Amino acid sequence: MDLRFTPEENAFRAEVRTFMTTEVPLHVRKKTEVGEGLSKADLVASHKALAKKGWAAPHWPKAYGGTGWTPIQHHIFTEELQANSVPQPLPFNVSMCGPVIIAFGTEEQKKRYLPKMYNLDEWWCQGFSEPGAGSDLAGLKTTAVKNDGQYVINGQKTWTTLAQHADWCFVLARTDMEAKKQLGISFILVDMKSPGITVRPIQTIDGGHEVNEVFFDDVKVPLENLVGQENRGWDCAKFLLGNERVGIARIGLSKQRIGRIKQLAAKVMSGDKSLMADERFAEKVAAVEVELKALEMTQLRVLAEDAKRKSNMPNPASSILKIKGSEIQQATTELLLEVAGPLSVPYLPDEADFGDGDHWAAPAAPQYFNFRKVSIYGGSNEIQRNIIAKAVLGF
Amino acid sequence: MDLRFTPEENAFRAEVRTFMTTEVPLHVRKKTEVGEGLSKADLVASHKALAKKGWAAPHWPKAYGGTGWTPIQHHIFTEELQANSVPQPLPFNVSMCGPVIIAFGTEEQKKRYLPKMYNLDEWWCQGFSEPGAGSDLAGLKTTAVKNDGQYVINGQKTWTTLAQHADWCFVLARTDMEAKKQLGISFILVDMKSPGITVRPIQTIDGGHEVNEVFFDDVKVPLENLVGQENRGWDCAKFLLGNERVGIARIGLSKQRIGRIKQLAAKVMSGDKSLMADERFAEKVAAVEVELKALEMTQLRVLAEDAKRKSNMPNPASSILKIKGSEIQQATTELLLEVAGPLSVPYLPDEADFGDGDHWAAPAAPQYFNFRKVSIYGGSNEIQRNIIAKAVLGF
Amino acid sequence: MDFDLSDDQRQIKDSVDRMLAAAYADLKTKAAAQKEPAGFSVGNWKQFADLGLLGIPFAEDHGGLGAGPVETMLVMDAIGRNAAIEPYLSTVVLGGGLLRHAGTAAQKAALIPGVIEGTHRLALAHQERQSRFDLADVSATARSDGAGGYILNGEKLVVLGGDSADTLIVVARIDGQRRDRAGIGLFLVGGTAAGVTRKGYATQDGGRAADITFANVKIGAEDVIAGKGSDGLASLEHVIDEAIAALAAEAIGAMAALHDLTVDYLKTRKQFGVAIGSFQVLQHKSVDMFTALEQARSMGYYATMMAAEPNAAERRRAMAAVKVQIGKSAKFVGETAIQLHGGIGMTMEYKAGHYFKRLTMIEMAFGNTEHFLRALAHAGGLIPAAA
Amino acid sequence: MDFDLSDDQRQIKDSVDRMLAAAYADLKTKAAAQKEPAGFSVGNWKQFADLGLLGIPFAEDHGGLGAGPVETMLVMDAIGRNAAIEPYLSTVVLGGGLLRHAGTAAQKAALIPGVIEGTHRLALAHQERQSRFDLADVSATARSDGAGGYILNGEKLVVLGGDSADTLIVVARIDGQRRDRAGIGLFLVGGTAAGVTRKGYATQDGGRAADITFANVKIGAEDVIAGKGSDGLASLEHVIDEAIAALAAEAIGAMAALHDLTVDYLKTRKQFGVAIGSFQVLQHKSVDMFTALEQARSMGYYATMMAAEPNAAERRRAMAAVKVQIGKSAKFVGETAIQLHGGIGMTMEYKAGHYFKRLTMIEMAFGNTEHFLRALAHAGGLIPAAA
Repeated sequence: MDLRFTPEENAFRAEVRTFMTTEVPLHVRKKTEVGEGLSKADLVASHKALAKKGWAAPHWPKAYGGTGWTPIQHHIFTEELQANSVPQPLPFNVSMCGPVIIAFGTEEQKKRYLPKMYNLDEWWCQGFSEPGAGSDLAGLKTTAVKNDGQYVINGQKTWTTLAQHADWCFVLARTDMEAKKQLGISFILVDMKSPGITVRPIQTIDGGHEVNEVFFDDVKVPLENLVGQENRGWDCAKFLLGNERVGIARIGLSKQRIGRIKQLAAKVMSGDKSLMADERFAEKVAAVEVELKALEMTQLRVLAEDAKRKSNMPNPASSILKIKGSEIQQATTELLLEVAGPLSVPYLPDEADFGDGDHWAAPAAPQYFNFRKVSIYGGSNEIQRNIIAKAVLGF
Repeated sequence: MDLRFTPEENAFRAEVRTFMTTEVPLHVRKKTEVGEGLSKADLVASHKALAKKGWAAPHWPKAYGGTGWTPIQHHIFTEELQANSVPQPLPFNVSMCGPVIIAFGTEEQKKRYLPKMYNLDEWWCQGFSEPGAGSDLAGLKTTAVKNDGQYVINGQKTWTTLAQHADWCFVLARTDMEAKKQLGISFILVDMKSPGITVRPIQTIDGGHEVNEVFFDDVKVPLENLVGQENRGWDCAKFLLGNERVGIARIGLSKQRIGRIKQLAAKVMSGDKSLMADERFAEKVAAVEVELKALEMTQLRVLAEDAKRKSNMPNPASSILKIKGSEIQQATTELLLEVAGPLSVPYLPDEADFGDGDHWAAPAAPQYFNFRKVSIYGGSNEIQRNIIAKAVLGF
Repeated sequence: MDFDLSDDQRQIKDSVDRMLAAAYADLKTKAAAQKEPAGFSVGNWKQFADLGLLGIPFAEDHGGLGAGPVETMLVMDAIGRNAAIEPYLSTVVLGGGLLRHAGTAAQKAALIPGVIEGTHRLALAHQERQSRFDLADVSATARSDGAGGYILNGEKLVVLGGDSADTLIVVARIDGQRRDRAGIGLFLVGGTAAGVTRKGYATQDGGRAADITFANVKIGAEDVIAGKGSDGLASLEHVIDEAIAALAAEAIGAMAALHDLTVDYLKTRKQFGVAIGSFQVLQHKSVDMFTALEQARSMGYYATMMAAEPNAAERRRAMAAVKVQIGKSAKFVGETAIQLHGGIGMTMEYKAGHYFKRLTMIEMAFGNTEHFLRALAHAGGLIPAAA
Repeated sequence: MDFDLSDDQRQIKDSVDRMLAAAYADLKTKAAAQKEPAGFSVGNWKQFADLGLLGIPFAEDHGGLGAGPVETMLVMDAIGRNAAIEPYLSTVVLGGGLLRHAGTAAQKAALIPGVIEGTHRLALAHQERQSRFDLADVSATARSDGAGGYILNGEKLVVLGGDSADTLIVVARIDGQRRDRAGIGLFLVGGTAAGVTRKGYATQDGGRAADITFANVKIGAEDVIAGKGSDGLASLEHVIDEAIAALAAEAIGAMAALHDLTVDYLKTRKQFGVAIGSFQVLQHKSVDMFTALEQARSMGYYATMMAAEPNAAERRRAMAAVKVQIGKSAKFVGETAIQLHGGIGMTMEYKAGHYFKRLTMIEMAFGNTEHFLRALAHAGGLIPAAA
């Protein structure tokens, strides 16, 4: 047992950090740090910087552009990415659709889609959730009927993140109307420029526009856009959801936000001293730091175990990463809101400079509102507890 | 709407307080205040003082010695009783068995039992719980078989509080072995001196001896000791459990303990100041005080509503009193344990003077351990939440 | 002790409930109202006036109802229940409260009738960039002009309803150092007076506020509410205490509505083939919401009872306790409701998010839970130490 | 980074696990051991010695294994898992630790072999009536006798294992004021030396401790561990940090066993005709226990890693964080386990209560959660402020 990073691992961390702080556009990192929304151009610029370095999809097989890193290297990479406020490479491309195409796609599909996915020359979005099917995807109703040598898709998807930027959408649709539950569903790639697609923004409580409804009205898709076997799309979906847990704890992000909370709380006065000099506030921050340190160690333990696991299925212990990770992320947004205090009341989406100037407090409330989602999406924390109860405790 | 006590109510409070502080033996109140265990003689002395005043069973009908008070007077009485560290009149006598006999008993039973019950000339204990039937009483297995003009009782009861002092026990036993669940159970009065009864103490984690197992081995009981109808004992039990909520929130007790915490924390040093002068500790105490004030108002609301309710069934909102009341009681024991700190480590049951001298810290850990029970007994807090979910929210 | 409403009170409750339920039946109507110049529906405001609601706390001499905290509670509860955005708090409770407590007879006669008719709106400008939750932290200055008037300079932030109020009540320092309790004055300033610059904006909860600067604003003697030698802070504190009681009622209304919405959602929303309300964990969470709501409701009654308490120290201690309970319950009920709703709770197209955001802002208003918990602890709590 | 045990480590783990599982298979055996004169089973202690466990942290020169925090963690985990009461912490970790860090070569040679053989037990006497959790709060005095020795006076409370220890290591003040960091000495004192009065008693968690007074106790120069001018407090702090890592492992063992017991109970105990573990609310509570346990386990690894950290400030900061997590998890797991067990958890006839009581005492040992949270906050936390 040796619980320290090796010199090689520390050197790797230094290399990653140097890259992040010198090659990723500074304005994108700054916006991310202070909580300003990112434009499509921002996300593309940051993704492309990583792609140029060969780090846009580190966990892909080397043949398709992956890095072949050890689990610890992946951990270090993710941590430094988040700690330096670098946006994650677009997850719909590299963590979701890419791995599915690598695992289930044809050679033609791999050639056609993967390079543009890797370089973010094409932007993907995820067509899974429906109004009647959230945590329970088996209830989905969108249909893809084979007709005249193509699929004709009808239905409605929702919570489709950044669909407004997307060139392509990977869709789960029912291809066998008789089959029950998870059976009879297929995984289909849909060009967002196809006639019959309508994207409607959903205004969320943080005031932002991150998610959308996507309507499919007789949308025609070539049969070769099917990934894997027809009616076996559930295999792809399960595989994809298992991959979602990469970086799910967002430890680096929480570290970064705690650093920022301390910085701002040292400037905000509460009575005759700074808020950070207030014992009670400082102890609340410290309590979150303790949880975060424990979670960091938990993450390393899960990584070490995963490296030894033969199974392809997600380690159920990673549900802890999701539960505690989301709780800690939410706790940091609550602390930031507390720092902002009465200055968080104004809603100034258009005129905020979001720097460390006058309007530093403006993103505090929107971030607090926005981060309520992290205990809901990707399988709510209640679902994660069900998973642990069943898979770990054997109830 | 007028939320202040009337002058009459305030005068009543003063009368009660004067009585409590002058007529109830001081040494019993002192022991109760500091958390020392009470002997049988202590409890009898305190109960008899109340009985002499006519206050041993205020909620009984006036014909049997009750007071005819308003709900608010009952509230004030209970609050002053607890605030002045007066032990509750023995609940097995006056809150449990007495009301059942008044509601279901024969005239002979009322004459035979009620006066001695009221005056604590006979001590009662409750034979309900069994090893296999805790929150779910319908599963009980103790049998009472009619044979030769008597009931012959066999079985085992557990968690029988203070059975070591008891002269009588009211027992739930199965009289119809074929009937299902709650049916076929009878409510029977058993003389503890009957041959075949064995009382075995259960040592609890607080080091005390409060509860027992009681074994019934061919115990013979006259048929006239049946209360109500044979096989309909469940009606008595339900009625009795509904009565348990009198004073269940124990608001006066928690007030008293908070006062004591503040007194002790002002003497204990933490670094260069008293613990009470420590902002963080003071805020923790204040947070409990807020919850308690809210609960006191909730209790008054429930009382006001109850006075208007026609139904005999307990008001489901009183489950809130149980849940929050127990949480607050437990919080006060946690605060007291924190005050005692390292001085709570010694286990000194025999030599504690339990006054405000050297060993004031000795009861802190035992009380903390002991009070874990308050969220378990009388229907655990999980059961209380089920009740609210069903009866209030309609799930 | 009696929790029942009188007939008059029940009538007020019924009328405000009915009016606001109709006005806020559709979120699209609310969105349209937010786009009106004042940031809320002037039509609704007229209805408040027509029902007499704007006159609740004012003396009958001025055309008011001469009613008290109970009646204010009923209106604020309805406002909370509907996530309404009319500036009742800023105009009637805060502005009107200071006029009631500290205004001269002439000031009352001049302003209150307009307030009651709905033609004149008030706003309280007390908060500054550095003041956080300390009411005595005042750096804006009022310099005597030697003729009973003052010259006002300084900046006030997040003045609720301040962007369109006709008259501002401004807290400014006459004497002493920043954070001194003494030397704080209260002044009436026209919203468009010379030297007043207002930057209005929407607030996170859908209301309106303004940052306002005062540059050598001249205040005549007739516009001084509390001048040199008077205890402006005491009046301010009293009004803030009344506002806390009002906010408690609003929060309770919002929590009650949000809890109802959540229970309904759990009973109707299906996942895995069953209503999600059949899951015990979700049932118990909604029970915990219910408990938090009822504890808050109890403290709301306590607030109503103590809002009129003449002993300022007792009143302040009680209101600190109220705000702590309200803040805790609001945070728990709001966050849990969103969690139980899942995605739909995150959208502005559904009412849950509106309640959640308002509850978040109420938790922070006039001091967050931490602030008032500390204040209560400093004041020795509610229960004395044993002797 | 590697979480695997070496073969040697695995062997230690297997042997201590096996030995204690057998010794503690029956609570009656434990009760009998508590009635032995020392308050624990001398037979068990011999087995600790025979397996080499008492020599783990000591140098091979003295007959020890020369092993480190990982091996100590394995032993303490097994002690926790079995709610064992042998004085490993007081003799090997605390007493032995001070000898290792600060003892002279002669002191080590004289005492360590006896410790390893199980024939000599140590105890650390540092806590005083007023000191609470402040290690520098020392009022017992050591007055120089002018010949390299000292005269010891004062009182020490709750000395773990102090009622039957052969040698006490006493913390006393040579110079300065109560609570000064400088001027604190460390001394070896025979348990039955002239002037030593011990009042032994059981502790809440089934162990033994003593209150000890020292009246003009003569200490020869050879029994001074840290005398005038040396930094006794630094050695004491280092040993307490090692003890925190050891306690973390014990707590994790106890929590793991308690969690297993609870899950088993939920699966077998029937109410309303079904196993109570079929209720989702109870399942989720046991999941939350599991999460608390795993977070504590992670911090246990961190503690093991940082126990040997040479930078004292970094080590202390880390150990404060460790104690906070352990304390929180211990409280939550202990209380929840009792709640889920219901009545049976309240009795001494069932193991759950033993774990709960021990976890309660661990939360308080060397400082409670509040104490270490404050210490961590004072030290600036774990993450630096952004630049």
